[in-house]
Amino acid sequence: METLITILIGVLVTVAVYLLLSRSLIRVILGSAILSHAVHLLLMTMGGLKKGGVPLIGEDNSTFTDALPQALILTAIVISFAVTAFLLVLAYRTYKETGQDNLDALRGFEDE
Amino acid sequence: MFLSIAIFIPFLIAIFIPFIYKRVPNRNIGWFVLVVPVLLFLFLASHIPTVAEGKTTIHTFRWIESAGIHFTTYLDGLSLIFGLLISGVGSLVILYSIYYLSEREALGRFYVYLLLFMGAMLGVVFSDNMMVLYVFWELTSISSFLLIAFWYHRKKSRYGAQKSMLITVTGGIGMLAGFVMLQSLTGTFSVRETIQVIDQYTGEGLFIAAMSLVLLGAFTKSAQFPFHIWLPDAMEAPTPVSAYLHSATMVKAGIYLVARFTPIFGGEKIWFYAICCVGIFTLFLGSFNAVRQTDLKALLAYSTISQLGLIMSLIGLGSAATAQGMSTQSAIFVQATFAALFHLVNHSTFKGALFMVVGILDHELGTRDVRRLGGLMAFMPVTFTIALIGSFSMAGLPPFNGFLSKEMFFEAMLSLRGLDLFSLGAWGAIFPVIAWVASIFTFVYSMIIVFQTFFGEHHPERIERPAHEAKPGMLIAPSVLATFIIGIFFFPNLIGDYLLRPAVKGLYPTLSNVESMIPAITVWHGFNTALWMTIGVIILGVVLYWRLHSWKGIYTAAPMRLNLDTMYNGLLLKTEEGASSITRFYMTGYLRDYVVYIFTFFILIVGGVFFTNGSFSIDLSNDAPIAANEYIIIFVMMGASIAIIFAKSRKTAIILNGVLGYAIAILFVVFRAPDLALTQIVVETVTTALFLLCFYFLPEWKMEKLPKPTKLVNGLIAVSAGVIVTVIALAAQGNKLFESVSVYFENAYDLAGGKNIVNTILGDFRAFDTMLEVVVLFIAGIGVFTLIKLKAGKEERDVEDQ
Amino acid sequence: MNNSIVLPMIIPLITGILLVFFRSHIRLQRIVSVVSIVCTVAISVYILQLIQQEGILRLDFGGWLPPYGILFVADSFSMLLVLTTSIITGILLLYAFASIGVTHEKMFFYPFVFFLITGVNGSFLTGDLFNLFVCFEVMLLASYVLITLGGRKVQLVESIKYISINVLSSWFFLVAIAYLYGTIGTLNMAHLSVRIAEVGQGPLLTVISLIFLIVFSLKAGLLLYFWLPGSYSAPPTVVAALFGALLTKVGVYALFRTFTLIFYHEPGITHKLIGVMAIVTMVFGSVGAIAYQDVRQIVAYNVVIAVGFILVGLAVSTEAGFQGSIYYLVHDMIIKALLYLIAGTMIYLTGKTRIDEMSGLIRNYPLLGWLFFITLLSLAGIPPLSGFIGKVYMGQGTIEAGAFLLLAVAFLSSIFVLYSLLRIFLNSFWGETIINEDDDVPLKKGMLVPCVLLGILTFALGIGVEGIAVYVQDAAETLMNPQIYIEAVLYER
Amino acid sequence: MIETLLTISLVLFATTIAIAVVRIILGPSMPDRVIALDIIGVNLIATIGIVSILLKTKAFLEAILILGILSFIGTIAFSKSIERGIIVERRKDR
Amino acid sequence: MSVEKIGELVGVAFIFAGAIASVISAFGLLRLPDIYTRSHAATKSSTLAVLLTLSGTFIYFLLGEQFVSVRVLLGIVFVFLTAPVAGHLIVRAAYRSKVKLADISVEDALYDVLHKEEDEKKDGAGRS
Amino acid sequence: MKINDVILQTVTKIVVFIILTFGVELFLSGHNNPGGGFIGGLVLSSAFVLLYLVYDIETVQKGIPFDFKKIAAIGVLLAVGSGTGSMLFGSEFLTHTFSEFTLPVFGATELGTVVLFEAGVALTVVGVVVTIILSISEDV
Repeated sequence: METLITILIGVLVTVAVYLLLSRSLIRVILGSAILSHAVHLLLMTMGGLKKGGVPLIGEDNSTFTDALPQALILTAIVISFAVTAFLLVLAYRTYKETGQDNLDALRGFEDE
Repeated sequence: MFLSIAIFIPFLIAIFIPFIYKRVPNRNIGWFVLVVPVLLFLFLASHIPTVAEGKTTIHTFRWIESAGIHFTTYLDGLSLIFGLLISGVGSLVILYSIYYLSEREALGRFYVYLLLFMGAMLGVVFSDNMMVLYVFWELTSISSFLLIAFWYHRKKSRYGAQKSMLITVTGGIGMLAGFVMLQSLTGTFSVRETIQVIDQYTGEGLFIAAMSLVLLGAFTKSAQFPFHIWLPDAMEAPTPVSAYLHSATMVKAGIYLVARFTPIFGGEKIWFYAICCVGIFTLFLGSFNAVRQTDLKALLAYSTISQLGLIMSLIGLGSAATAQGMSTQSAIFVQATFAALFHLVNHSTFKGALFMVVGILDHELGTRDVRRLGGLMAFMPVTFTIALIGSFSMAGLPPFNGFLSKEMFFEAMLSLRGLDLFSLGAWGAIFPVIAWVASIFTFVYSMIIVFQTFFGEHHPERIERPAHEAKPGMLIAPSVLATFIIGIFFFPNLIGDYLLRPAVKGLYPTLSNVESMIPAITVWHGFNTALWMTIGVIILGVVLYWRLHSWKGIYTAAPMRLNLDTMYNGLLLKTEEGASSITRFYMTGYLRDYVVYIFTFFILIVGGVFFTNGSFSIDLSNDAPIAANEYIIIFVMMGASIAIIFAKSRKTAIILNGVLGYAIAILFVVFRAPDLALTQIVVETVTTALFLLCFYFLPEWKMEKLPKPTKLVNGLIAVSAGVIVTVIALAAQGNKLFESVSVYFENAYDLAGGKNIVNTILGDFRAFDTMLEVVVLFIAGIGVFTLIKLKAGKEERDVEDQ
Repeated sequence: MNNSIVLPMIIPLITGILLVFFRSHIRLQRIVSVVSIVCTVAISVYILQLIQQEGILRLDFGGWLPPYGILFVADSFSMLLVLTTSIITGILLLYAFASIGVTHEKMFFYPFVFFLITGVNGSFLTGDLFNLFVCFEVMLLASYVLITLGGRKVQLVESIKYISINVLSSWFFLVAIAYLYGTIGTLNMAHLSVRIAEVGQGPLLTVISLIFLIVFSLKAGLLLYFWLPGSYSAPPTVVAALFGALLTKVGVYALFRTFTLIFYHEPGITHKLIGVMAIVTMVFGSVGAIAYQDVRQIVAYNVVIAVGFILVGLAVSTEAGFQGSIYYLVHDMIIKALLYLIAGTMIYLTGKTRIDEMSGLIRNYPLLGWLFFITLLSLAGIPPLSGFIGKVYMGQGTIEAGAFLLLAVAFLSSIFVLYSLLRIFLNSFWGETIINEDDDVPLKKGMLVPCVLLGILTFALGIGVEGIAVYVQDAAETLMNPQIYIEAVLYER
Repeated sequence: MIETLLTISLVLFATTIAIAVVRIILGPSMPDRVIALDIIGVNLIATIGIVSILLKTKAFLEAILILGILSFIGTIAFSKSIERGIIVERRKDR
Repeated sequence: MSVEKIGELVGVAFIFAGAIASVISAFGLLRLPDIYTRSHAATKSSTLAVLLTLSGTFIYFLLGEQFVSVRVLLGIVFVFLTAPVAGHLIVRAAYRSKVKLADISVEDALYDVLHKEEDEKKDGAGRS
Repeated sequence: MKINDVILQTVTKIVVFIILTFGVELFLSGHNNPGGGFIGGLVLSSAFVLLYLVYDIETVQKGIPFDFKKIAAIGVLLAVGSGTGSMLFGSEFLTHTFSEFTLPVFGATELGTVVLFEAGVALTVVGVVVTIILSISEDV
């Protein structure tokens, strides 16, 4: 299971990086969203998969999966949500302001 | 104690000058300032007797104790002689400047700079701690920078200031490195302490490095070849400044440094060679170039360079005394040092006087171009007299002090012949030859100053103001110096005994019988080689001066164009251009390029190290089993993710991303993470909604039409990044070194009263993370609000506060 | 346990939240922010003093002992940085009062500044790796908002790059944390150190440490600095000054922490790499600094050079080197703030950004001009200003370690710093005055006072450096001996 | 026996989801995709029910309602955006 | 066979039925020619499938473990309430945005209504 | 184009209450069951979002006159404050206490300062999500 998930992570990273390298702002943002998916899975995998029951005390199982990565992922999910939301709105504003979503046209400072 | 305070007096007064200047906004402010150097001079002079007896005083203020940097002042013969020069010439220059500068100039600023310089210079010569010395050293560079650019609206002033600053500060920083190296060898920053222990370390590689760096500092400051190029440009400063900083004091700081460090480095061959060769070459180059100058000030600048080279080479010669130890053989070297110090004093007198003369000419006639001057003797008799005295002294003619030191210089150079030291061999004979040739040129330019300016025909139309004698006030200072020139010739042993001998002794603290090696200075010492050389100089010099127009052509010959100045300018220009093109090459402003850099770095460094250092090991034995439905989910995810790349519309892509998110939620279910699954589902939905909300108004995405190579590069980077992340993850799984700390959390109910372990971690064990996570969310929320509500378009788009 | 060490982070946080409520009461906002920053400074001083008496302090949140809970650890190194951060923020706030404008003030400008400080101070203090990530995110989110605040076109465009790259670096951070957790199974930095020391830093761990290196280098602008010049040039002056003074320093701090506390076993790979990166950073930073005519770009590249310079100390990892780095860090925070303020003020006054378009400013604004001169001297490390002592120690550190190339590049870079800023000074402050008397924009007192304060600070730090020497020595000692830190975190109580 | 049946159902649901994904990719119109998405959401609800039985836990039952809520809101949002081009209206009369 | 076992079996039977219904609806989704017909498959049979499954789950927990899962019950109610509305809305949206009917369609009763509105308001809701 | 939303609005009225109850339940039970402040908050905010979707901003604003930014701020303040409170009692920052209570409807329940913390989280999430969505929607 771990190996398969790890390979999945690899695929996700590949796709995400490919998207990050493109010119369109949307793709870049999508890429960053997929990157965060990948890393959440990675955190999960690193804690070990399916090594015990649901981390709820009181259910009838004696061993639990590693709860710490889950807590970390929760935090990470929220944070990446916040960042993605901000980035999205930024993209929207940028387009409204410049009429461009092509990053090649959005070079910003250059030789003035 | 008083000495330490004395150094700070100029700084203190400098602080008050702007306030005083507000009250007394005219030249009378100069009189206030004048008090400072005069008092300092008197104070220092009061130490002459004690120092002559061989006593030294030392006093320490603690400054940065932890770093061993103390404000230690050390008064011995060597520092005293410099201190007297600084305060003495300083007094005269300030006196002179009171009349020289017009009231329209920013006098307040001028005197602040000047006092700053004076204090810094005193600090340099009296500091025992190398770091403190460096502090003051850089302060002199800065005040020199400010003074050169006193008329900062002139382009040439700024150019000269920048040049001098760059060169001297570069040297200074090198010197700092040298000092630090010395410190790491000996463990102390104190010069005196270093002298005592340095013998143990002379073999180290650092020692040589430190030496060259210290020399770099000295050479840049003292305008030695090839760093002399800043000095002529520094002549853009007001003439009193040139007289003070760029001939009498600051440029001698390098000489002081070399003298001060002779006991430390003196025993080394490289030290000896470097100083002697550079000095003698600078002597020649300076004098040779001085002849071609038409601007009197530039002429004096080159002459200063050449004289500095002379002193430098003498000091270098003197350093051999340390190598020779205590033997009587070293007497000639000690005498060379004596000559060097003697010439140092003499040079300050005659060069100071000459600068002031040029200043007077400039001030009264509006020009200092030799080609426009002539026949001024009748109009300006006093000025002429002073110029005559100064120039003849510089040319080394009796009865002026220059003659004495020049003779001693020749003798010292001659003694190099056949000397069996540092395997010098026959090469030693070259030194006196060069010295002699250089002296001829010296003679020639000295004559130019006197004869082309004061003799010949007077052309009133070529000068801007009718010729007349300067005001008496302006003549006081140069007259005093002229008096010294003659006075020293007749009573040389007065300063010889009271100043120079103690100074030489201060220079060689390790040699015991220094004073006995130095004979008294005599005006007449018989017809020896040195005298014949002088006579030769005069004869040949007169001839050359006579035939000046016929051989001047060699200056315009081709190789002369390839000089260091053009190299300096070209270097700056080229560096700037090169920098610009390099930076623009990689700072493209494209996000893609930056991402490429990051991932390339990641792949090269992380991937490279990973595959080479043997951490690549995979252990799959610990894997959990996979069920059929899980295969489906995972393959759906892979398919969906790859499909995103090829998605034709952005909505499809967004939905596919949503599919990924939901699938991950299912995976979380599979991995027994209910909270995560819930959160993931909700967050994914909200994110997707936001995507749709925001992208509604963005244009539909087009299929990327990238050139093939770019695509290939992108693909390559993407795949390698993916592979590296995967393999490291696999390796990490096979390499579990410790049990996780999370076992502890399984007692959540007993510890924190929660049955949901994950939420207990979030709410209690690691509540701080959660708290901050909420803050992050909050910032994002408010941030989105501001981003949308605060638009630049609403206000006027001025450049206010870019 | 000592609850006071959370205060440097909590006070700004609560202030920030409270200020959200007073959105339209600008005067109140200003008063509250000044009061709160003064409190922060006072408490930081108190804690710094306390560390001298009681050693490293720690606070276990919720009473959960390390390595299970999250904790704050205050040693001299982090507290020095916290203190400097707070002081500089206070001064920059003064500048903001005069410059930022009512529209910004009503748009939560002050809260965001305080959130930024929350993140920065939190990053300096935390003893938990994942918490460091979270603190980074607080800081970054606030910086994202601040960089876009005002919504000018150039800000938006630059912020996209800034945010994307930081998202990427945060991602790397998480990846690295995941790997480290997978192998070592803990997140507490001291505990990580202990565990790694126990089994030795194997090849895999070295690889993981390199990912951390990438993360923090991106934040610090070490080698991976290309995002920096653009994005630090876009926002309003105060914000740029905050960024220039504080943000990169957090990355630098993190580099120091991780590579002295956790991954210090393989200096042949990691520290050498840092050294190489520092050299390249300084070289290209120097090249960049003289390549542009735009004041903001020149200033931004100076930030880059300084980062390279500071990391020389880590690369050599000697006590003198660490001391040099710490002195220089503190100095650089002050002087970069000043530099950015002056550059911003110049642009405000002239409306131009290129140095060849402005000239003769010193006639109308002499104090500003001389402040700039002092700044440039201080940056070049010329004594007796604050940059000097750091340079001396750095020299000692490199010489002790025999890293002469580092020494040469580090010292030469300060000449480039000097030259690049001298160009500004000669062209813009000196030279013929172009400005007519009519066009003369009055320089607000509120803008000048903070500059003067910072100028005084750089002087004071240069001359009175002995005053902080105790703390710096203590900090360097802790960096040299990770055991001190570990003892305080894991085995005390 | 129970387990096999449940697993088979799970696979069947997974197939449904997979088919829905195909529909999303194929389109052709936006509403098609939205419907497919709705189906995915609804099917996920069912999947979770089964999984909870399989894993013998009640931990995931919350997800059922959440998914229901979300898929409802999502569908409404989509249909509004398709219909009116705007999701949240500022005023009534538009 | 105990009550629990029977209860479990009943539950699973419900679930299985739901699963089959779901696959059928999925086929409908795949094979039917246009959005309007597909929506039948999607909303009707799919809702049925889910309701069946959830009821199965509920029964399973109720009888198998004597656990009254309020959440599942709520979920059932919720899905029951919302699924039809959602289907209604999306098809209406599809129609208004002028998604083409399949070629085999016989009648478009609302054609005039839609296109009258269109004339009144030129810029209409034509984007998708 | 007038669109008749009667069906939708009627259903929504019921559904919103289901969602709200569910949301509150989620964050209250978070310590022992899946859920917690964050999800609870999200679910709560989804109720609001649903309202905004079905009705329009003005109508909803009339019914629920909150400034959601301030709600978020109150939430954060609560979350931070629940930690700061413990400092006043002399224990470490963010120390939570809990004890069992018997409440009329829920039976034996633990109540602790954690609930306060979670409530803060939930409020923040509600405030932030609604703020974001409103800001964007209003801008369009």
